[in-house]
Amino acid sequence: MNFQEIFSRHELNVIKNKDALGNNILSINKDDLLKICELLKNDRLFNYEMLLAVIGIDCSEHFEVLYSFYSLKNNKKLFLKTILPKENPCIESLCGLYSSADWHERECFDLLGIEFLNHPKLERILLPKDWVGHPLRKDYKEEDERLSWNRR
Amino acid sequence: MYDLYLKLFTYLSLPKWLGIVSWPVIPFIGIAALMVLMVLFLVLLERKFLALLTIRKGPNRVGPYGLFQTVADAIKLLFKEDIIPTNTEKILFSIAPVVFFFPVMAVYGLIPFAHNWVAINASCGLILMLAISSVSILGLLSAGWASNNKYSILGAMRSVAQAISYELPLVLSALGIVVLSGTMNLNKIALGQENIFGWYIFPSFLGFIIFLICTLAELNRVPFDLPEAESELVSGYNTEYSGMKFALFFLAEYAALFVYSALIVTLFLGGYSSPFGGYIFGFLPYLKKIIFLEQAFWLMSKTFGIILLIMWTRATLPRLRADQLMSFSWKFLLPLSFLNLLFVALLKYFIG
Amino acid sequence: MIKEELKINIGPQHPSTHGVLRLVADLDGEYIKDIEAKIGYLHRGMEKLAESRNYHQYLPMVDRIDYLSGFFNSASFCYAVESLAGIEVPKRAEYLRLITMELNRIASHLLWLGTFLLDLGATSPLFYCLREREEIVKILENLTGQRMMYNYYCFGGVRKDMPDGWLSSVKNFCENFPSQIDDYEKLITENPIFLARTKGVGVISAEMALDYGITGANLRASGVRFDARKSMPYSVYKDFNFDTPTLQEGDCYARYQVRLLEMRESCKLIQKAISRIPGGASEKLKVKRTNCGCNKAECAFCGDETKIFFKKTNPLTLKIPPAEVTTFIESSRGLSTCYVRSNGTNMPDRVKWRTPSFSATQILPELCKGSLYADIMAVLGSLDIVLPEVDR
Amino acid sequence: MEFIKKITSGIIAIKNGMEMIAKHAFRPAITVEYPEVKDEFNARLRGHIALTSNEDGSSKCIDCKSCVRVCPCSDLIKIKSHKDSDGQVIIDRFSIDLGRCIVCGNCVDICPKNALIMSNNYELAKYNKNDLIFEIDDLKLSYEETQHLLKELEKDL
Repeated sequence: MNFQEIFSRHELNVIKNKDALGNNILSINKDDLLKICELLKNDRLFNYEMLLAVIGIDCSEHFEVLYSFYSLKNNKKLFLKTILPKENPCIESLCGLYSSADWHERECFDLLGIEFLNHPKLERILLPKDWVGHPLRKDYKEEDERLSWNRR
Repeated sequence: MYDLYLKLFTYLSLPKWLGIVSWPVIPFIGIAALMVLMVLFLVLLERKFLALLTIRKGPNRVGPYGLFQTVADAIKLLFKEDIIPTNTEKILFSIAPVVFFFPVMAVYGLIPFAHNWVAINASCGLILMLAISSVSILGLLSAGWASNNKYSILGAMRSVAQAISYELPLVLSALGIVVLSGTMNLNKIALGQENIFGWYIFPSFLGFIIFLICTLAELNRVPFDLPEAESELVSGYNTEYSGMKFALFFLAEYAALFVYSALIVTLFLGGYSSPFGGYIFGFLPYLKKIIFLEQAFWLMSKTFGIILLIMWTRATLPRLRADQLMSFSWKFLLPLSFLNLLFVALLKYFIG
Repeated sequence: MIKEELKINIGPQHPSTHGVLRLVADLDGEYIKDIEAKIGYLHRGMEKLAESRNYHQYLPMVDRIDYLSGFFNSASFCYAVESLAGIEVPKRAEYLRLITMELNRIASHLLWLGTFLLDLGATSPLFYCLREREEIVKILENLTGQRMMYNYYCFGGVRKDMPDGWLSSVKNFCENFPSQIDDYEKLITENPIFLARTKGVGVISAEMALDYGITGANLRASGVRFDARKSMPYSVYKDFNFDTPTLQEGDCYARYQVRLLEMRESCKLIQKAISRIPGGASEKLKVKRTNCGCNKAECAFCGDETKIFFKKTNPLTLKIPPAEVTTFIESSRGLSTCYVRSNGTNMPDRVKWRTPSFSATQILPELCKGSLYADIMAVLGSLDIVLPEVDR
Repeated sequence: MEFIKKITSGIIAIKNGMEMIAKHAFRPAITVEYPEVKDEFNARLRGHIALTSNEDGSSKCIDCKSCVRVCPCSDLIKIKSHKDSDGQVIIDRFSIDLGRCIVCGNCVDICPKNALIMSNNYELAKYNKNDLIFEIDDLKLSYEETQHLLKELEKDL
């Protein structure tokens, strides 16, 4: 099965890379995300029925969101990489396709401030609701007065 | 004994009427003392026995072998600050432990510890006992309600539902004994089972099992400890209690454990009577006067046997769920207890 | 009186939430209408900490992500860094890693078993389980120097070879352990109350499990045969033949059984690994090495296989070229992945942990809806959630 | 029939369970009564870190600051030193805040001169946080202790 063929049939642009362990990383356009994920989940060839993680990365100039999929049938791992702009990063939510996306996306929003559109309940999950800023951003500075007791 | 007691008053040059008035009170003082001592011992026994079963050592710091651990605990509880949380029903909150405690204490008076050694020798002692002991549920309910705590109210509701549904099989299986013995007087019931073959456990074994299970439920012990299920309701109805009020709950629970075990022994295992028919003290003319000591010994040893059995089950079994608890009682125990009653009645009718 | 629905707050300080999970439940009598899980009370910013520390500095912290099975996270991070930096791990070190990981799996499962039964109201199994766990912990302490926060793995191998007599103590344990599990089974498996509490409670269907990304024993209890040790082998797992116990029911009882079977399987795996470890026990190896006098590279006792690291990395100079990698480890709770992205300096650019408990907590509300209040504890206990792993 | 089967199997299971419990009751207790009885441990046990010393009682530390750089908790170890006339390094101050130390052993592993070692003392409970900042006098082991520890560790490896 060839990614390129199937994706080009659906008029989707992907660039294939490999990571250090030889797993596929597909760089995709962020607008195509939902389409591609639908294809990945429902197409018999791919059948990626598990969304393992949503990994947000701050790369200083831009954000990256990495989706990690696993197909039980084919025993294949796959990563989708999307690039988001630094200003107002937002991307379509995968909640409709995978239930596991819910909390992973919330965590991503919480720590990196990446907005997921059409998410049913996009709130902070790990940090308290009144937290200021998104700590995993590279330009984050801890300025919360309440944390002063923590220092010694 | 009565004459001896009155003589004591004249010897001490106290007015005679004081002796006449105070005579009936003495058993109750004795019972109260017995109860407190018994509870102190039972708590220690339970901790030590459970420690033995779960390969631990149990309390062993206060006194030799940790014997004074419960005394130390009791003193600690006595001196603890009595906290009444805000937004509670203050009066109910304070009364509840007492309401829970008193019926249990009253019931002690009905247990025949030896022949005619019973504080209240009521002719319908069995029914009276069951009736009084079921009052204590009111205490639980008011404790749970007055605490203004959600865990407490859940625990209280559970305990009321549980107590009501397990009361029926309990009474029905006890009725089997009434049928067999033809009396409701606990003293006479114990007298009716002179040796091990006369024990009512044999004709109504099913009744014994049902009674034991229902006792576990009435006592809120594992596997029926839902009202204070620690992993679910923190500690149920006594979540908000501390200090002496908590101690009263604690006291009442263990006192009830003893009293129900004694009741089981009286009903099914021959009560104070010796399992061998005669008494050892009975053969010796000197000791005939203190034969009640031997009788009390038999009652105690049997009772502690039952208590250890209950503790043993505590170490073994997990907890039931609320709906399973209910269906177990109504769908299984109740029909079974009717069956038992029928069987016992037929047995009595045909065999005699 | 009260309103029709009772909003009850279970946790963060509650005896059976296994740490600091907070559940907000709407109760209708004893029945649960709605439940919401709130996490984050144990958030320590493990991912943020990685940004300001070099690889060696971060390594001891990794054990704390899941304190009940520290080796797995450690291994996950080590494999990630090793694959990024191109460091090879010698066979002996891999075997040591495998043995320690499997021991840790048993220890973690034992603690789970005890606390699960404690949640159901049975007290004594806890003590029995802790006794057995104590033996494992003692064994691991003798090897690594600490009971829970091992910090034993390092990039390119393990820190120390095993002490004298360690292997035989492991062997001893593995021989005695199955009979202990038999004892637990006698006590629990057939018990009618336990059956009533767990059978048909908290059923996860296979589709639901996959949808929520549940992994590990919870997934295997739902009839999906997925084990990262088999399907994406790391370490030396592919040299071994072992079972992945799978059951179809997907309820609490199935999860319990799967975990018990897994413990037995791990025990066998350790025994196999002990018999095959290159060089054998350390005392033997020492003797062989001193009297060997052979061609170094090809010798079975002095060769590269029996080292515990080929090349020790220098913590002060370890710099990794920019790349990214994700490692997949079957931890005791499920699939634990570690994403590491390096940027050419001695500090990682981003480390992301995907932990199995996170997904398991997410499915909890779905499982509890409509069941009884007491079932929360049964389900929560059976999912084997460890809160530090959820919050990281 | 099914019903009766269920009941009998349940009774048998409970009976088996109770027998199990009774069987375990005759095993010795596993409790270790801590302050009086201390558990045995192996020489590898990681207590707090300690400074080894030479025969003449001086420290082996050369103030290379390797330990500071591998320590996960950034500014935990504080070292100050000066050089004497022979060019020998004399340590003026070596302090570690054990309240924040996670006892990972990284510093011991990296130390080029074996100046640091994990002692076997794990009893670090104190009433005051500041008592946990150990200075050089608290950390330094005598020559005999050092040799003993090293010997134990060597035997072990």
